[in-house]
Amino acid sequence: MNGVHDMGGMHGMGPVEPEIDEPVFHQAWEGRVFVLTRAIGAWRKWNIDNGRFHIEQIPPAEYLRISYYEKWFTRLVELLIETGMVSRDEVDSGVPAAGSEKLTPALRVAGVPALVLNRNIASSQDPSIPPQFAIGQRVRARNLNPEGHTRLPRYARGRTGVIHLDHGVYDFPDTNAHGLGPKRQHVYAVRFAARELWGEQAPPRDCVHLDLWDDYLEPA
Amino acid sequence: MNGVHDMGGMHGMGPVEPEIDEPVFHQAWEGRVFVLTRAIGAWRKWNIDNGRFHIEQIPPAEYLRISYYEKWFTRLVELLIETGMVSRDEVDSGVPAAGSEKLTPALRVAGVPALVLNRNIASSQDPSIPPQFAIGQRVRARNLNPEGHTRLPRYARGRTGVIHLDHGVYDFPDTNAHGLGPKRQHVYAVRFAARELWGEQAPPRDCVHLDLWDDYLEPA
Amino acid sequence: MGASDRDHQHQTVPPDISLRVKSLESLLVEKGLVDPAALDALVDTYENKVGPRNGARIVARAWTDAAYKAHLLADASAAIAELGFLGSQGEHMVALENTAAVHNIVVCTLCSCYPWPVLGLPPVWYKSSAYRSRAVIDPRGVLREFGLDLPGDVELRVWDSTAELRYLVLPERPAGTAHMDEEALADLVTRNSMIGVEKIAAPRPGAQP
Amino acid sequence: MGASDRDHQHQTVPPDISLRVKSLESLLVEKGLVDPAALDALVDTYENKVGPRNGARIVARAWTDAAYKAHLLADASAAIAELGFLGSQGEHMVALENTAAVHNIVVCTLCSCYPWPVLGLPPVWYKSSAYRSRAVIDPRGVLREFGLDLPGDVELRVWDSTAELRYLVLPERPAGTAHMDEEALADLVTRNSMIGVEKIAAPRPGAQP
Repeated sequence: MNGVHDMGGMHGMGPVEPEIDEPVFHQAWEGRVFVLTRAIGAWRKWNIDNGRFHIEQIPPAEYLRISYYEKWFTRLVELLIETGMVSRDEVDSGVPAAGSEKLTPALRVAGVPALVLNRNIASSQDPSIPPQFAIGQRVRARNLNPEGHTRLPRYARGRTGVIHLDHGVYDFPDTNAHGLGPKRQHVYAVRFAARELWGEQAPPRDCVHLDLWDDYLEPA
Repeated sequence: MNGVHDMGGMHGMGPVEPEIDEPVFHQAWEGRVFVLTRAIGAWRKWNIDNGRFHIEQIPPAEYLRISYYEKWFTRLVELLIETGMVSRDEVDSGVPAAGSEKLTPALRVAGVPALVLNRNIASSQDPSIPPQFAIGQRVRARNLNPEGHTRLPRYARGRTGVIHLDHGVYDFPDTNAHGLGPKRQHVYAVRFAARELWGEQAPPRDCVHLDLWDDYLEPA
Repeated sequence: MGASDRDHQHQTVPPDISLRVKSLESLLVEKGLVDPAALDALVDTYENKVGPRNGARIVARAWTDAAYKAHLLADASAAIAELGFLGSQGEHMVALENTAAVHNIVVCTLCSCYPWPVLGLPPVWYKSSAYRSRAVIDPRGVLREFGLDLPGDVELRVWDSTAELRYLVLPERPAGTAHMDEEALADLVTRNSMIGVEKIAAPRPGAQP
Repeated sequence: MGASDRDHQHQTVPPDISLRVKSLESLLVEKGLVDPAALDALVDTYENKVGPRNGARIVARAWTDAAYKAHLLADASAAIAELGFLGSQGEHMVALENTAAVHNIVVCTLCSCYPWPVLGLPPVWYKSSAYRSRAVIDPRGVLREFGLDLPGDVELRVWDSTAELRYLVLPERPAGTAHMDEEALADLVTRNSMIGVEKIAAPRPGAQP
């Protein structure tokens, strides 16, 4: 979706303000939201693309106003309800519905190191899925404007670049986010000249790389 | 600037919600903000492009949150201060600084009909400023990304269309907003196929027209 | 819907905006920058004198006078000036004719440009992020929300008011109005039809014109 | 600056967010969906065990071991796995070498993807709208705000993490460090240098390594 999350190239967002000696979490609730999301993730009721799409659906004014972990909290609640793990009444009351079964957590302490070290994202060089493009080939990012999830930013659409790296085969977000299957395909680092993206005022030798799937590209 | 005001083509903004029997102003202060802006405008301390740029500079989260006339109020205060007509201290206190001269309003009741009927925006068919493009010519909207004011929306940049109407000669917003002169030039209604703008999922015969200045266009 | 929409639009107004505006007006009056009587006259003008009835008169004239219609479509500014409806934010006009085969709809994606002298000040929905964002990428979806399900074979033309031209849609004259005079026809013309988000319904048989 | 930035980021948190999170955690524990001990262990892991010291060890190794550096640049995932630092949100890694002629900088414009196992969780500025919006269109302006005024003849390469690859910048080894061992070098390596928004300063003469 062409949401406000797709903000690459926007002006008006103000200066970048680094914080000295920043803690991992500024308040305890931020850490709890993060680890609740990870621990519930161990139930494998959704994938990373579902999760990202839920963040993107936060209304734009809200998206820009609230903090990162507030977005995570909003997403966690919505996904818990959507997958039927809890009901909205339970969220509102904070207690399980009468008569609900007590489950056994998917993640125990012993499982924490494996969760942290887990390589959940599958990649492969599966020879049965050949690349559609070759390193060095000129490609154009397609002008796609889906209402659903996509990882093709607006600022690259219609722009021409060069295949720089072939990263192998990955799930395709645009289908994977919506229960339409992983549709695995190659992902490439595509190099775009800054001037191709932003016009003549950009420095002549600078460039931006995006990681783009086969279905986002066409020969140029 | 690539601000959040440039929202053509965004998703996620929700349904359009018409109001039955809507009043011109929902609250009295909205009307006062509107007419204060018009009456102060009679001093001719800024032009329409300055004014629009001030609205665009409202921070994005704020821009999306506040109402139309709240934006007008923010702009009015900023422009009054920027042009030296009032000081921030005067705005905060609501009273003129000690010893300040009392002026004679630029707009009196007798001038109201003329203000409403005024054709403030100059246009002409000035033969000394020839059009750069002809009706029926294929053109591409340039990929410009200025940090200043522009009236070339992001969704049209790099897209190819056809000159549909020549509207004559108008001030150029990108310079006019910043005290760089009117740089008068032709404005055209340029017709873009919906598919050119949004891709193959758009209806095949639909189109979008934008009014674009010579400097926004190049031959295609 | 009206009240809830208004609440929605205004729920985040800081409690003091009304006081802040009053304070600023008082300051500007004290400094001699504005004349309160002129402010009152301006409010009265835009609340009571300028509005979609002006546009409706143009439309009704075009429906009943073929020469005027031709003039309006060829040179809208001149044709509208004839009726005295040119003015601020409607200096340079273009008229767009809706027919059974072609439907025009007007938006301003970058702010909320609108032809004030012929339609008055824009409604909240026209200024909303929803309309501004969607009218160019999903105009048929927007029209459905206004109750207009445009057939696929109708060509839809969107006009994004990015410059100082202002657009007036000349809606289709509804069936069953052959007997009506210009004034009665003007009463049928809705604001939304002149933006292009509605068609004008045929008058109900037996209803007052 | 730190405090004001934090205030700025958090001033709009509803007063009850902390309570709402507590209430949700309590519900999920009661339903047997999460184990509070596992939650505590996860917090401890990300607060104390996973962080930029991991990335710094990779960088120091590459600075002191030419074969490792070649491996890192050719197959970062394998080279990082050797040190035990692959994991969730750092499954597939790419290393980018900064030199006097080429400077790399990493962003995720669409959300805030970040290589957790090697750098820990991202700082607020990395997740900010300002960084995400500007790093691709105005990277040199962003770098200036970090105190790095990149000469015009240096080629700047931005990497927008739009997929499941995660990027680690291998910063330039500063001058005056020839005498230092791998561990002392690791202490010089800053998080920001591994994102590409800073260079690593040469150690002050006489300072503790």
